Amino acid sequence: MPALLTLITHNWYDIRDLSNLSGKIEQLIRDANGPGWLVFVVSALLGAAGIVSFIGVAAIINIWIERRVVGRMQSRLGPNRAGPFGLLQPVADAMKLMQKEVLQPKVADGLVFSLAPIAFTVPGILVMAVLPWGRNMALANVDAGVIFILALTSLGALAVFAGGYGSNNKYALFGAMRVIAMLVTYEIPSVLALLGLVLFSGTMNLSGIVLFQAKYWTPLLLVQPLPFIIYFISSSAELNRTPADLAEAESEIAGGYHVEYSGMKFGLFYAAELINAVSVSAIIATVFLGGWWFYKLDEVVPGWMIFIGKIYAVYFLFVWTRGTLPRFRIDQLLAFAWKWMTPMAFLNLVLVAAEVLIWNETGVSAGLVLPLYAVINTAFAGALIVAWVKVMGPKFSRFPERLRYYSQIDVPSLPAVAPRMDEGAPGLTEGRSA
Amino acid sequence: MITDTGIVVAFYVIGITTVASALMVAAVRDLIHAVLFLVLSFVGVAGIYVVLSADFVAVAQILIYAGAISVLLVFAVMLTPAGDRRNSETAFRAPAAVLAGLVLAVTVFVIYDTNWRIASHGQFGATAASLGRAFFKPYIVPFEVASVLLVAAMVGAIALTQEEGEDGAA
Amino acid sequence: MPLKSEPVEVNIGPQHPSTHGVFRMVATIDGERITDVRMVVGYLHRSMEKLAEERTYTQNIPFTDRMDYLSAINSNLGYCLAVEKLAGIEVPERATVLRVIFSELQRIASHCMATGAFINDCGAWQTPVMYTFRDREKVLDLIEMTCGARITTNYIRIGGVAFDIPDEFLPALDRLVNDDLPQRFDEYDRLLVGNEIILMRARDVGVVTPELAINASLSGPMLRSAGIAWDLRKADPYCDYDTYAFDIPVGYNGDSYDRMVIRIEEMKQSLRIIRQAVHRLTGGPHKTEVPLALRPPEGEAYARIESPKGELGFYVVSDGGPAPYRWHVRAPSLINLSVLKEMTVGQTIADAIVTLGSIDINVGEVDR
Amino acid sequence: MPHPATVTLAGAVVAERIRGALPGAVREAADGYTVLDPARMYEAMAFIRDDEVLDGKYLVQLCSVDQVTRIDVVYHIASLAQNHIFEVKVPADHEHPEVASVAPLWVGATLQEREAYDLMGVRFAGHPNLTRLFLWDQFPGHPLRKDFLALPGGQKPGLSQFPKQVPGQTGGEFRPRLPGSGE
Repeated sequence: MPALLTLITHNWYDIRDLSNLSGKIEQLIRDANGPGWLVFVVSALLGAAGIVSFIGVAAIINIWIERRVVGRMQSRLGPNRAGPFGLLQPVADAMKLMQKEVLQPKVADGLVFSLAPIAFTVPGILVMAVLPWGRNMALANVDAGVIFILALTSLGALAVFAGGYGSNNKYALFGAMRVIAMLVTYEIPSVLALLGLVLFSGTMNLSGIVLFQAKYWTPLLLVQPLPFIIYFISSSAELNRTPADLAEAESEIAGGYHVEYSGMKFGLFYAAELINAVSVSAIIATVFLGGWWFYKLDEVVPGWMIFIGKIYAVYFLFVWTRGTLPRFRIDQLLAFAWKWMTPMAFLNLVLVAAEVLIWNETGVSAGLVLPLYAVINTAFAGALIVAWVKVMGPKFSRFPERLRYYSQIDVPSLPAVAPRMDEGAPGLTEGRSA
Repeated sequence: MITDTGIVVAFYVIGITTVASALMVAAVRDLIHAVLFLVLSFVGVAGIYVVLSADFVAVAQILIYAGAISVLLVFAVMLTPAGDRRNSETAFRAPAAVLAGLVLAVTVFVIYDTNWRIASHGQFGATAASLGRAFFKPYIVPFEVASVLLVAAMVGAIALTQEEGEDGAA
Repeated sequence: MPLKSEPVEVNIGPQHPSTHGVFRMVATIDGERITDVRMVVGYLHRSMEKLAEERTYTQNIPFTDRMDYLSAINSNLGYCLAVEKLAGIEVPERATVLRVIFSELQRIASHCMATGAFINDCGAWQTPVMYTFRDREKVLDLIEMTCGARITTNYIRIGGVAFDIPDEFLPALDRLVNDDLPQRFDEYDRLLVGNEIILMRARDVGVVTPELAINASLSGPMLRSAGIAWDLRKADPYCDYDTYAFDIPVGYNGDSYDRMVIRIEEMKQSLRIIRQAVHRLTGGPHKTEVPLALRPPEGEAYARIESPKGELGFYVVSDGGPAPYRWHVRAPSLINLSVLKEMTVGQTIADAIVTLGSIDINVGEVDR
Repeated sequence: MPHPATVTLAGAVVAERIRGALPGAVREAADGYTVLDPARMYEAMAFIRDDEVLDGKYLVQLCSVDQVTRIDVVYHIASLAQNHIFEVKVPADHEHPEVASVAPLWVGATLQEREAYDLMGVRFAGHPNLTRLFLWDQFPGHPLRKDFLALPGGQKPGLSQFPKQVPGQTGGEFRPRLPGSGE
C-alpha cells in the first residue's frame, strides 16, 4: 500500500498536481514546434482560467456559506427555499442584481464612479496568482511573493476611496474617508506580521514558505501565534468586515461607500468583498497553515483540495466574527491599531530575529528548536496581550458594578439645573424648514 | 538586444500607457482624476520594472507609490477647499508646454547619444536577496543615514501638525 | 496652523436604518464630531387628540394601541385608568390581576425590541435582534391567544378587560415564565451585558446627569439610569401594584450602557410580578358593565402609568357629553427627546445613533 | 421616606402657599387645581419650582384646553422627592392666547410648549424656538381649536347620532376653512 502512496506519476491524468496537465499541453505545443511565447501564454491562460473559475465559484458559494452560517448563529435557518438547502439563493441574488437598473447620480463623477468596482475586484483576484496550489502548481512563482500580496491589498484602499468619492454623497464620502484612514493604519501591522514569518522561513517566495513548513513538519501558526492574531485582525479591518466594518456601517452611515451603487455595480462591489475575503483567507491558509501540505495526506489527496479546505476553515473564522461582534468606533479602531498592534508587531519581529539568529549560529537540529520556539512565542504572545489589557486597556472594569435595587422609590432632593439659554433652548435651535 | 518578442511588446505597451497617463495628469481638469492617472502611471512604472525582471523593486514600487503616496495625495486633495479643486485655466499653458518640449528634446538626445553598457541577459533571478546584501554590506552608511532622515521627518510632521494646547492623547 | 473645514449638515433619517421609525435628526458635523443637532418630527402625526374629541370613550381605546405600537396594552391601561378615575368606575379583582399580567407581558415584549434594536445600532450585524425577537414572538403568541391580536390588542376596556383568558393560557404562561424566559435573560447577560465591544461603544455615551433628568422631566429607564429610583408602579401604585414584591433597577452614570442593562433587569422583574400575579387569579367577572355611550360627569382627570418608555399619562376633560371634551396624552418618548442635544453634541455620529437607540423612542407615540 | 402613594395636593393648599409669597398671583383656587393670574404667572412658576414645601422640580406635563371663551394652559407639576403632584391652570385669551413660557425653568417644557403652539395656537413669550413641532409651517390654522372645521352651533361632525345638547340639531357637512381666513 505505501508504494502506491508515494507513486508520484507525472503523466497527465494524475490530477493530484494539475501542473502535470498543463505541462503535457505545453509539451504538445513544443512538439508541434509552436513559438516560444505561445507556450508561455498558454500556460498563463490555463492557470488564470483555473484561478478565475475557482474565484467565480467561491464568490457564489461564500454568499451561501455566510448567510447559512450566520443564520444558524442567529438561531434561524438561513436561505433554504431556492434550490436544495438554498444553494441556488446566491445565484438568484446574482441574477436579480444583474437585471436591476444601474443608477448613477447626476452629480456623480462618471469615470471614477464606474471604475471603482472594477479596480476593487482586480487586486483580490491577482493575489491568488502568487499562491501555491500544489507542489509546483503556482501560476506565478514570484520570488517577492509576500511583498506582492501586501502591495495588492494596499491598492484596494484607493479603489474603495474612488467609489466613495465618485458617488458624491455625504454618506459615501464618510465611508471613503473612513476606509482610507483605516486601511493605511492597518497596513503596518499586517506588513510586520508577515515580515516576522518571512524572517523565520528565510524566503519571501510563498512556495518556499510552504516547503519550509513541509520540511519541518510544523504549520507556522503553531510556532508564531502572535503574527496570526495580528494579521487576522488587521486583515479583517482591511476587508471591512465586522468588527471593523466601519466603511459600510449600515446603522451609522447607511451603506458607506457603496450607498449610491445599484444593480451589477453594487453586485461587483459585494462580490469583490467576498473575493478579497477568499484571497485573504487563502493567504492566511498558505502562510500560517501550510498551504497544500498536510503531513502525508497531500500525496494521496490532491494538494489543491487540502488548500481549499484550509481556505474555508479560515473563512469560517471571518464569518464567525462577523456574526457575533458589534462594531468598533473609528477612533477606537485606529487607536487599537496604533497603540497595540503596531508595537506588538515590532516586538514580535525583534523576538523572531533573535530566534533565527540563535538557530543559524548554533545550528541546533530543528526537532529540538521548533517546539522550544513554539512554547516561547506562545508564552510571549499571552504575556503581551495580558500586559496590554492591564496597562493600556480601557479603564472601566469588565463587569461594572451591578445595578442597585430599590424596593421603594428614593429620590434625592437635587437643585434644579438652569438650562443653557444662550443659543436657544437645548435641542431645538432653528424652526422647521418648509 | 532582447529579441524575445513578448517582452519587447510588453515593454512598449506598458511604456506608452505610462507616458499617456503621465500626460493626462497634467491635462485633466479634476484633481481627483489627476491623482488617479498618477496612480496609473506609478503602476505603469512598476510594469516596466517587471519587464526588466527586477521583481522586488517592481513590487516595492506598487506598495510604496501606488499604495501609500497616492493615499497621501488623496488626503492633500481632500484638504484643499472644494472651491479650487479644478485645474484652473492659467496664462502659462503655452510657455509651460514649450519648456516641457525642450526638456524632452534634451533627454531624448542624451539617451541616443550615450552607448549603454548592455548587461548580460538578466534572468528572472531572486533579486530580493542580492538587494538585501547590498543594503547591509557596501551601502550600509547611506541606508542608516536615510533611516535617520526619515525618523526626523516623521517627528517633524507630528510636531508641525500638533495643535497648540492639544495634548498628545487628543 | 488650524485646518479650515466648513461644517457639513448631515440628515440622519427620515429614511435611515436605525432611527426606529420616521424620525429625522439634522446633525451639523465638523469631521466626525457633532456640533449641533436639530430634531424634525411630525411625519407620523395623525392628530389623534382631535379625532378623540369626536368619538365616544370606548371608541377611543383603539387609538391608544396605535400610539406606542410596541406596548399597546400599557397604553390601553393608561387611558382606561383615566376614564375610570373620571367616571368613578370600580374594576373587579380578576380584571385588575389580568391587567397586571398582560401589561407586564407587554413590557417584556417592548424591552426585548428596545434591547435588540439598541445592540443592532451598536453594529452587531442583526444577531442580538434575532435572539430578542425570538423571545418577543413567544410573548406575542401568548397575547394573541387571549386578545386575538399580536400588536394592536385593544384588550383592556373601561371597567375591566375585553375577554377572559382561555384555558390553555395559564399552562403556556407558566411554561414561558418559569422555564423558558429566565434562561433567555441569563443568556442576554452573558451575550450582551459583559460584551467588551458594547462596553466600549456604549459606556459614557449619551450621559444624562440626575439634575438634568429631573429638570427635563425624563421618565422610565432614562430617569433610572441617571441614578434616581423613580418607578410609578411603586410611587403612584395603580392596579394595586404596591401589593406585589419587585425591585426597581437603578443605574449609576446615566449612559447608554446603563439604560440597556436596566431594561434587561426590568424584564427579569416583570417575570417576578407575573409569577405572583398568576397565584392571585380569583374567579368572578372579568369586567363591569359600562354603557356604550358612557357619559362621565363634568370634570377632568389625569392618570399615569409606568409604560416601558416612561411615564405615560392621560389627561381627559369631560363636559358630560358622550365624547371627551379634551383628550391629551403625556408621551414619554417625546419628552425624553428634549435632552437629545445635551446627549449627542460633542460626540461622534456613531455615538449619536447609539444614544438615539438607547433612548428607545417610539415615533408613533412621539407624533401621536 | 416619601409617601407610599402619590398625594394630590388640593388647590387651596397650593394657592395658600403661593399667596404667602406672591399675594396677587393666584386668581382662584378650586379643589383639584389652582388658577394663576396670567400676568404674574412666571414668578409664581419660578416660586413653585424653588419652594421647599411645594418643591415643583418635576414638570409632569403641560397641555392646553380650548374652553370656547378662553384657552386654559394646564400644568401638572410634581415633586419626586416628596411624591406629591398638583395641577396649575393659566387662562389665556381665546383669539390671541399669549402666556409666559416656562422653558427657562424646565427643559422638559420646550417640546410640550411647541406642541401646544402648533396644535392650539398658544404663543409662549420667551420660548427660545417657538415653531411648529408636528405640522409644516404653512399649515392654515391650529387643528385642536374648537373653531377649527367647526359647524354652526358648535356641533362636531363626527357625532351626529349623539347630539350634544340641542336634540333638534342635525349633522352638517365639512366646511374646511380656507387658508388665510382662519388665523
